[in-house]
Amino acid sequence: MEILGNIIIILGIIFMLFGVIGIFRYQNFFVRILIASKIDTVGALTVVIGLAVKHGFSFFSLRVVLLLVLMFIINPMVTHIIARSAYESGQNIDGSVDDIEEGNE
Amino acid sequence: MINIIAILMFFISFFGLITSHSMIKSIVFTVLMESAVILFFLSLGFQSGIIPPIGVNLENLEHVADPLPQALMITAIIIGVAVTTIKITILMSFFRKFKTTDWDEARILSHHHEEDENNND
Amino acid sequence: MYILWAMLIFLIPYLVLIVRGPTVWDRILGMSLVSTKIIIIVIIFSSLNHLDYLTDFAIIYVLLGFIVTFFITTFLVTRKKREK
Amino acid sequence: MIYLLLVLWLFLAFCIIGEKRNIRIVIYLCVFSFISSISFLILGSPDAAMAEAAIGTFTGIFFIICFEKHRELRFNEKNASVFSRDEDPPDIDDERAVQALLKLRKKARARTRGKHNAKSILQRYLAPGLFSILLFILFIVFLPGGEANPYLRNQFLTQFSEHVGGENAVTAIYLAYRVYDTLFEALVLVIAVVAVIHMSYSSDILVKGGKPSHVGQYVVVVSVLRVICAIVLLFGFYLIMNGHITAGGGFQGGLFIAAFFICRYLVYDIYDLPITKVIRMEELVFLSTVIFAVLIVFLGTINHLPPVFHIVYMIVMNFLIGLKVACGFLILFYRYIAIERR
Repeated sequence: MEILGNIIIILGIIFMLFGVIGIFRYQNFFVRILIASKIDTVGALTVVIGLAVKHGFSFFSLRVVLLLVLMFIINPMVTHIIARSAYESGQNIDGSVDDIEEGNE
Repeated sequence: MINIIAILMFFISFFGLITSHSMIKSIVFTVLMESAVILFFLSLGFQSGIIPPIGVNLENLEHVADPLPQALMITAIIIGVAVTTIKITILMSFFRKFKTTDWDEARILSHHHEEDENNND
Repeated sequence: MYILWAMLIFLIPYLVLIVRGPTVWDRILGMSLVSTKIIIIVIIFSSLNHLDYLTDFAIIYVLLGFIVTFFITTFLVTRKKREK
Repeated sequence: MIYLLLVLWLFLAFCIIGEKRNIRIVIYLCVFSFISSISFLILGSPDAAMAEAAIGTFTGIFFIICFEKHRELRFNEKNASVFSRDEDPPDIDDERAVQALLKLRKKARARTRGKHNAKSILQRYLAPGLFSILLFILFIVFLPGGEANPYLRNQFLTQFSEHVGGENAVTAIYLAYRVYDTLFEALVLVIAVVAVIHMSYSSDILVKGGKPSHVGQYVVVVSVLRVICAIVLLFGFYLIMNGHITAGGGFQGGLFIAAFFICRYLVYDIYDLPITKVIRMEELVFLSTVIFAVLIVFLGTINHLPPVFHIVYMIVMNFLIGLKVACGFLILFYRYIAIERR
């Protein structure tokens, strides 16, 4: 059980590593957020599942499963609202920057 | 060691507070100073492997964190955010009146404003 | 224990993303990523020290991170609409 | 481990010093409060960490409302010299006076620009920097060293269970040993609410109507948020009810109940709560908190009660404080959203 859990956790860390490389590799924002969603959902969920498996059947893993359900609902939604609001406020798909920040002087 | 970091943080935000042009940044730095003070109080008696003071039979009292500063700091956090809201309200009223959030401009503008009022009288 | 250090080291590129990122959306994305990493750090911390009640914190960070991100993005979108 | 987190913490503070754009400052502030919260947790104080996380959220929300209004006002000013139509005229409602103020401001801006250049770097940054470093060194030198006296800590840790009951020493301290701190904190919150109501721009307490914020457009997100709403409210009540057993308590649960109303605002995009009734309710809850604490703790009744009633006292007190904090933050949030966002 312990070895299985460790394997799953290492798999999740590898997912996150790919995400980190991808964030700094691409220039377009929408490509970057596509890759970052992999970290946010797949990587995090895999690590949490690995921890639950590592602990076996206990009260702790029950709570972790509750957290897993919440993360499964919320994390894709966070990525979705960021991408959608970026699109709606004029971020171009082809990668040119249209920043809406402004200084306070 | 942690208390030295907290004091360093306090003076970094102090530096930011007195050098910033904008009033908004000054308010942000007061928030930062607050969390530095909270960290200083919470780090009293820290050692590695410390556990929170929760549970009926706390064995081995050496490794339990001090509960008194924590109880004080919870009230400090809530008071801090209450004061921050008042600061933001004052800032917005000031901005409505003088249309600026820069310290230097505000000084000149309020000076002129007082002169005008005196002249009107 | 190794995974705790891995998560802590993963925090650094995200902070770089927050500070450097060319658009404001990159910064918001970095914020949500940092909150996810912190959730995992809390779970590992509670499992290492056998403190079960600390998993409440993970739920707190999930909910609060979602609310903050939604609030900021909503305000940014409405700002753009209002100015049009 | 904690040192790496604290180095990141200092790094974020340096970023805020060098940053000029408001929205970035809000994002840095949110990340800053997340990192300080996890540092508090590792330092062994879950209650303070929980309060800090919730407070970081609320501070970020208040700041972003304020910045949006700030930016909108500046935008209106840039496009048209008159103020926007759907807001009340400011204190000076004569348009000529407004024009005069704007001209004066332009003059002031020109003067300060000259001043910024004229002021040397020495005066602007080096002298405050040296002053800060000097104060830092003074603090380090005169820092009290030596072992802390663990007498009070051991006293609290060994005896809170029989004196007060419950399993959380922090809750026992702020509900029984040091209630006056809690009462003072509730009083400060009442004063803050009153101050915000009376110092903010509009004079009427209840605001009807207002601009719609187009929140209801994300159908997917809103339907998820409806589920999350219920979880937030349930979690707030869980934190209040379990405050004496695990981490949590009145403050944190109250903040979560206020967060439920923020979610409600985000879902339905309305601010139609009867704020005057909420204010009246806050006053009543504050009074009952004070009376309850005086009756049970200050008169010494708690020493004669059987241990079961100690638990009842803690739950009721946590519930009252939670209601108080929830009402306070609800009023603050609605005040900001209704007044500053009109």
